[in-house]
Amino acid sequence: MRHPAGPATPMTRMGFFTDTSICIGCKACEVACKEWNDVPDDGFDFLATSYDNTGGLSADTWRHVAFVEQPVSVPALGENGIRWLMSSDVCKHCTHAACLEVCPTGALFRTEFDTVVVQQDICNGCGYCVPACPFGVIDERESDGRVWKCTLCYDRLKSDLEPACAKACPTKSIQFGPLDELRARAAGRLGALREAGVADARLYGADETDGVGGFGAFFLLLDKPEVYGLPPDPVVTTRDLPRMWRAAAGAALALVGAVAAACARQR
Amino acid sequence: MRPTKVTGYYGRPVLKAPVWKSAIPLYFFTGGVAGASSTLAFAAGLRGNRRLARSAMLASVAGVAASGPLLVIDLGKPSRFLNMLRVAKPTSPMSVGSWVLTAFAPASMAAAASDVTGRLPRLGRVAAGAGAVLGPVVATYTAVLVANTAIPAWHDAHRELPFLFVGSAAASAAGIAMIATPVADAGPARRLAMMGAALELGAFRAMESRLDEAVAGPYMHGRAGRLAKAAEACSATGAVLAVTAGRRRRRAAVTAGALLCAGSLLTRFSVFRAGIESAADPAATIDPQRRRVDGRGTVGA
Amino acid sequence: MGSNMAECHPVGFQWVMEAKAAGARVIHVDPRFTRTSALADTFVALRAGSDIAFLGAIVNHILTNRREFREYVVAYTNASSIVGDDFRDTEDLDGLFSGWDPEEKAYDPSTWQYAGMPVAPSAGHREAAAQGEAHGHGAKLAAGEPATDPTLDDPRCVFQILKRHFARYTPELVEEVCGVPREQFLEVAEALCANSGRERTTAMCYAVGWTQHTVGAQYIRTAAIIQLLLGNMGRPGGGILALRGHASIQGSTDIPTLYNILPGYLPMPHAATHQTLADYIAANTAPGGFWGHTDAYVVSLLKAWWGDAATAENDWCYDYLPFITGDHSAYRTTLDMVDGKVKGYFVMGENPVVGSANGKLQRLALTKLDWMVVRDLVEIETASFWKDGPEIDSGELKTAEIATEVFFLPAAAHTEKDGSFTQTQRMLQWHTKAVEPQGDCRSELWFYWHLGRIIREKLGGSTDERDRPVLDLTWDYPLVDGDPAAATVLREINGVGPDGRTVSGYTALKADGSTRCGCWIYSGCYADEVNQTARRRPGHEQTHYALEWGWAWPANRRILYNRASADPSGKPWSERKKLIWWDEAEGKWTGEDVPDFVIDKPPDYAPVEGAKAEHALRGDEPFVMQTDGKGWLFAPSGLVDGPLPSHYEPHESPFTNPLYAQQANPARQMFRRKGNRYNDEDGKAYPFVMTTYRLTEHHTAGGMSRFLPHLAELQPEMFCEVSPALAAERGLVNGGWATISSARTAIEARVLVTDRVKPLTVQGRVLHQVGLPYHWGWKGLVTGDAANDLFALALDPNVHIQEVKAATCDIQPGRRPR
Amino acid sequence: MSARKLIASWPVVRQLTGPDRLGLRQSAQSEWSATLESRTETADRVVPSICPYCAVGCAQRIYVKDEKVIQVEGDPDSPVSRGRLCPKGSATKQLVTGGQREYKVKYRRPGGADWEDLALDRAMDMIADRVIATRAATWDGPNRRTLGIASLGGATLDNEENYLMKKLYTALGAIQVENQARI
Ligand SMILES: Nc1nc2c(c(=O)[nH]1)N[C@H]1C(S)=C(S)[C@@H](COP(=O)(O)OP(=O)(O)OC[C@H]3O[C@@H](n4cnc5c(=O)[nH]c(N)nc54)[C@H](O)[C@@H]3O)O[C@H]1N2
Ligand SMILES: Nc1nc2c(c(=O)[nH]1)N[C@H]1C(S)=C(S)[C@@H](COP(=O)(O)OP(=O)(O)OC[C@H]3O[C@@H](n4cnc5c(=O)[nH]c(N)nc54)[C@H](O)[C@@H]3O)O[C@H]1N2
Ligand code: SF4
Ligand code: SF4
Ligand code: SF4
Ligand code: SF4
Ligand code: SF4
Ligand SMILES: [Mo]
Repeated sequence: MRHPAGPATPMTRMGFFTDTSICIGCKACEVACKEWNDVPDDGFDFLATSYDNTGGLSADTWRHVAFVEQPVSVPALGENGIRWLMSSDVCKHCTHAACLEVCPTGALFRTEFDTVVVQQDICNGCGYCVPACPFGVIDERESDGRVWKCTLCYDRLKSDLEPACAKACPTKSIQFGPLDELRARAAGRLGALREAGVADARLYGADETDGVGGFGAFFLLLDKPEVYGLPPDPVVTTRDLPRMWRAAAGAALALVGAVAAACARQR
Repeated sequence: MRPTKVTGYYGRPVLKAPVWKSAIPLYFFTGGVAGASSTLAFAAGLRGNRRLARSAMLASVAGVAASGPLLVIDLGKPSRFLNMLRVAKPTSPMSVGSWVLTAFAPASMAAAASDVTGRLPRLGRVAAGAGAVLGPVVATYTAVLVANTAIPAWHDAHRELPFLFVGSAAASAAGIAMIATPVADAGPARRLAMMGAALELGAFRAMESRLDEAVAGPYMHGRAGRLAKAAEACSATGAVLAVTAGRRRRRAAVTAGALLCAGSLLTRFSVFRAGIESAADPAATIDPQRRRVDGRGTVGA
Repeated sequence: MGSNMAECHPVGFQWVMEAKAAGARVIHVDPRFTRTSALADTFVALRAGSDIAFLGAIVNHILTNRREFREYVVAYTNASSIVGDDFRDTEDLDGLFSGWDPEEKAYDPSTWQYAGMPVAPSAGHREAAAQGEAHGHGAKLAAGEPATDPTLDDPRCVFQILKRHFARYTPELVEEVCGVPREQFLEVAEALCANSGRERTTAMCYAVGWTQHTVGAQYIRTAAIIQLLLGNMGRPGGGILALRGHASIQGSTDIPTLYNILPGYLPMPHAATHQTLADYIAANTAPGGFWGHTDAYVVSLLKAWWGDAATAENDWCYDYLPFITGDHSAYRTTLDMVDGKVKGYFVMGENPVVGSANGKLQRLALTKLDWMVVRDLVEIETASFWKDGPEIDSGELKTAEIATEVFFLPAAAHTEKDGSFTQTQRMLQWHTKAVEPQGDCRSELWFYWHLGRIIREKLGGSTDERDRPVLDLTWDYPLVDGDPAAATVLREINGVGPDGRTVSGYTALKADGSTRCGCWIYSGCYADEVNQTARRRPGHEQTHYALEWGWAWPANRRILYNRASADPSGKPWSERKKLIWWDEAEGKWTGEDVPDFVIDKPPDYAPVEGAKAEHALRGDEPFVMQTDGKGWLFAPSGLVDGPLPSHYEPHESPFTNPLYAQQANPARQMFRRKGNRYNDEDGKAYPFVMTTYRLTEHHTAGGMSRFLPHLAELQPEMFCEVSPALAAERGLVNGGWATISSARTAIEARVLVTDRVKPLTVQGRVLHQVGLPYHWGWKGLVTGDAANDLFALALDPNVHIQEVKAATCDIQPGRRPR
Repeated sequence: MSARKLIASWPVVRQLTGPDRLGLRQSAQSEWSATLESRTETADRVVPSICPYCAVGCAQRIYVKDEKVIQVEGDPDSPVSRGRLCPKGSATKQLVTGGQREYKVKYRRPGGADWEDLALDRAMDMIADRVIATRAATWDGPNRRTLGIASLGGATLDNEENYLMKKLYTALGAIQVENQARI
């Protein structure tokens, strides 16, 4: 399964299932990613937001572990209980990826594994992909002007290796594999959790009919997505692009009309 | 102190703010001027208003000439623009814009050169025609560019933004034309100023009233809101002045033109700024989406 | 309990998660809600320093509800042994056991013996305590069978003593002492009982949350009692798992860089009792079990060290060994430094001015040295205290006035040297040199070998007796790229027989000088001239026990005392929980692990008169390192602070002990002196309990994490964890600053207000606990005050470990005064 | 590259001539990504190792190229760790190759204000002299020992190293030899 060169031909779609119910918040994924991809540090700021001092995904953080402390009720303690949600976020490798669609240079492209990757030899730092992403994933690295994000370890995949973050993850909260297999596994896991009474458990991004056509990296969450800083109903912006162009056409015609009207009289 | 209700994850933004600096709203302005001016120039030329056509043509060239460096400033190095022509992507307004600009810039320059030097008049006319056709695209595509992002204040305004941008472009092109053209020849510019400003103000109002309240905020309050108010004041005053005192006195016309340009510029900055503020506000992203999900009534996400 | 496994042993925690997925119930008992608690099924918040009350109440719950695994208890523990008439319990003496000497502040343990056992004549309590020092392997019993009562009804049998001792440890007491609601306690106690017995086992994990107390050893003893009563020892899925610290902390205990033992837990000779080799062997040989061969182990060690110079005539160079005379442990030595007694100091991969208790005292000690050698990967605080330490900052010390000569030598990393680490389950694993060290970086192997070489050269002509041990040392290792070949050192550790080939294991060792062995328990790690520790047969190609990956001491067994996984007749207690069993047809023990038993000793074996060592143990006595082959519910010897655990308050506590007049462990080690002030007040000045711990993102004193961008950024500042209630009470703001003070000093930290730290109700009032990670110091990419500056030296008397898990403090908003 | 090839490699042309009309997939692929491969593929050797941080003892594979460590990863063969590493284990490459490491001997003379350079050989010689002198000055004959020299540390070191340490110290009569097991 090696592709040393040549055009990327579509193959089995590979992706991530991040099962946050077994995440221990160790951040091995963050570190393994940085070590593999030579990502610089993201600053040394104490954020006082539980154990999260990274804050979110950025050009210098491609895996980010969120920590959410919540009061819950516990049998022996009543309302006095607490739970601590931990979840490792990453680029979703969207089926309809806004970043990719808006990229004017083709720096962003879809690989043979159906992942979304920035080609650093092409990116010109136009920055368009940054506000296009509905998850706030991709970002510019100030020091070099280009944008960076998870590549789903494109180089490793090409060499038939597992991504660095998934490989490190001590509890296999991060699972890598063919997307359809992962979806089936996730459905099973969700069922088991629901059966065990975890009513709020849900899959996020496993649904192909959602606003971005499903994620290549989807999640099992134990609460609403926004609790983890994720948008509850993301939509790829280009879904509305035809409408935008129509509006633009109308506006352009309005300009032509206005000019024509203005020039209707000579002086 | 205001009670703080933390939205989402420690109140952190869901989205990344655009990394663009002021070069970009400036470019929206110069591009708008260039685009609308070349259309104005062509129309004026057809109608035989040579003075007006000449100044609009030069305004267009100036707009183009200013746009290039602005884009380069944003990208960092000139060579980086070349990558824009690597692919042609209909899904990317920036790609579309880049190709259009690549055609428009030489057209506008050729038209002006021919006009000023009087050489190759046939080619000049073809170029002017091309500029006139591409001009509106240059003036509007930037609206689509910003709308085609995840930023609620931009994306959700995708219906109005092109009209806002076109109005703004028309008003600024007209303003410059008024400054550069004797009062006697500037009648079409004054009328265009009026219409442009009206479109600009109308589109803005429409946008404000249609947007979700969690989303419209930046346009009304804070820095972007203040910029918008100032823009409105400048554009309205400029337009009124243009069609009143501006018809008679050159000084009034110049003032009106300057006000219109300022209004247009402020509009661009206001929209730009609103985008940044919108991206920073998790509620703008989460609230409308949450209502959507709850409305669907599925467990879903 | 006492372990934050998800954060401190994250990759090990995968097995807990796997067990959980397979239906196991995970219970976490900790003062704070941690990442382990988050993944556990049940979390119990308890007051730091109160575990014996909690565990003791579980013992009581088992005994009063008859939930013990009776057959196991009767057969495999000392429950039936009768204790001597002189023994008095804490219940009789209000918190003291018999034998307490208030003058010496130490116990004479002679009354803790079994009835009718000849008690070794004691030369006084001092000596008894000294004996404790010199004991690597803890307990020792005289020869002879103790009286027993298999019905367990005799009022003086261990079982009955246990019952009486723990009778007052009730759920109500747990609530009062630990701040744990009694319902929650009962839920846990029941869960343990329900998950133990013939068909099920329960494992207990602990780490330094249990050891760093003035009663640390007794915490673990209490757990041992529970596990023995429930039949969870020596069985798969059972046991008490010490989750140890550094990569080779286990190795550095087995082959000790510790003052009181020699390799393989042989005691260091004590001047009082071990003047001659014969004394030494006599004093350290047990009549039963594998400590019956001490002579073979020690003679083989002496032969390994002094080779041909060691002869029968010169007692195998026993005279070359130095004597200890009491406590020479790390903290004692620090104080000796302060007192100017220590001149030279080697620091090899440790950072005491940050990592050891009472940081200021640590730094002060270093200023009193003549010279110091620090070897580390980075310039740690310990190396540069003289120019950038907090006392230099504050002007208390002046660089020019510090006379200590300092050598900093850069160390080679594990990728730059061959060698073996022993991990927490006693498994040795070899790491191979990947690249040459750069610049002046060298391994410790290089350093010590060359240091030894140079010293030997310099002493070459010496005729002084005291130089003989150095000059006669076997010191001829083949060099590879300038490093002595690590494999040859490991081979020496394994030992060689008369034929010059490596021995197969410790059973091959002899006391006649014909074998040489550097560490008897490691014998076998180089069997067949093969480096067994380098074996890497993939786990997925092997059984669960993966016997061909690395090598575990002793004899490559993975579960100690696994004979207990079978019943007395040699059959597994249950099919589900089988591990090893007696194969009648083959006439030997067999199963999935290497049997921890004489392989062909049948279950019905009974020792003949005069049998020694392992032959003195019956076929149904699984605890083969013990003199009597039993698991000890009651420890007649081996501990200096009592044969049974009792709840004592931490040395510093805002509460009085509700159980006994005796407030804290009477035998705890204290140093009342300048620079080590204790908070003896009633808790008014320092009303809160502070506890220290680790974070996943950092490593110990920070030398291996604070300097690395990818780790440092994840936890970039020293912080303290407080409950919202305490924050409100003291005006602490999340993200702001707080000053935490103790009787020693004050430090500052950023504030993390969190519901994960809950106020507890203890003795009817609200107690706030302050959590402090201890990873920061003043150097590296991220800096901060060291938590250890807040702590005093107050030690467990058995192992001399400092109490940094529970002490008293105050907390105020704002930064500390500069 | 010939002009034709150059034109054929222009993504716009690839877009127009290939299946990827929108320029989202292979037509946009660059030289860099077409030739990409995992850097572990080109390592000169892979060396078996063990994580140096904690006592779980996770197995590592060290990838070496041009005598430099280029990657450290978990070893999936390990029955202990199954290839996984925690954040510390995952930071091992930085630990062994990072800019924080010291490579030179540093010497501070008594009362000195700052570090000075010192050759390694010279340092070893000086240390040996200090040991010999201190030992002689503080020798306790009856107990065959010196209380003047102490040592701390061992839990981060190899068994072989601890062994040599203990052996040498004991022969020298230095008994205050301690490590992290005590704290
Ligand atoms: N990430 C990481 N891993 C490490 C290390 C590291 O520095 N960082 N260090 C390694 C070393 S050297 C060691 S020794 C181990 C230590 O491993 P652990 O012992 O697990 O580490 P700690 O965090 O010191 O303490 C464990 C827990 O004990 C709790 N505790 C404190 N007092 C009490 C008490 O009285 N009773 C109970 N039941 N719990 C209490 C603390 O709140 C803490 O959660 O970790 C090793 N692993
Ligand atoms: N308050 C409080 N204090 C504590 C604890 C607590 O829980 N609370 N825990 C205690 C415990 S359990 C421990 S283990 C200690 C740990 O405390 P220390 O051992 O003092 O701390 P480390 O940072 O682990 O120091 C080890 C040093 O060894 C270096 N090193 C690594 N490999 C090598 C090598 O091969 N050669 C050499 N020469 N150096 C090397 C590292 O760079 C690092 O600086 O802290 C103790 N102190
Ligand atoms: S998550 Fe954002 S960056 Fe990632 S593929 Fe989707 S749109 Fe692109
Ligand atoms: S910044 Fe780079 S990747 Fe992003 S849209 Fe621009 S060229 Fe594409
Ligand atoms: S897949 Fe690779 S690039 Fe993406 S987060 Fe994981 S390690 Fe980083
Ligand atoms: S490595 Fe795995 S367990 Fe650790 S934080 Fe990342 S996802 Fe969670
Ligand atoms: S990877 Fe983590 S858990 Fe494994 S040995 Fe290293 S520090 Fe310990
Ligand atoms: Mo430790």
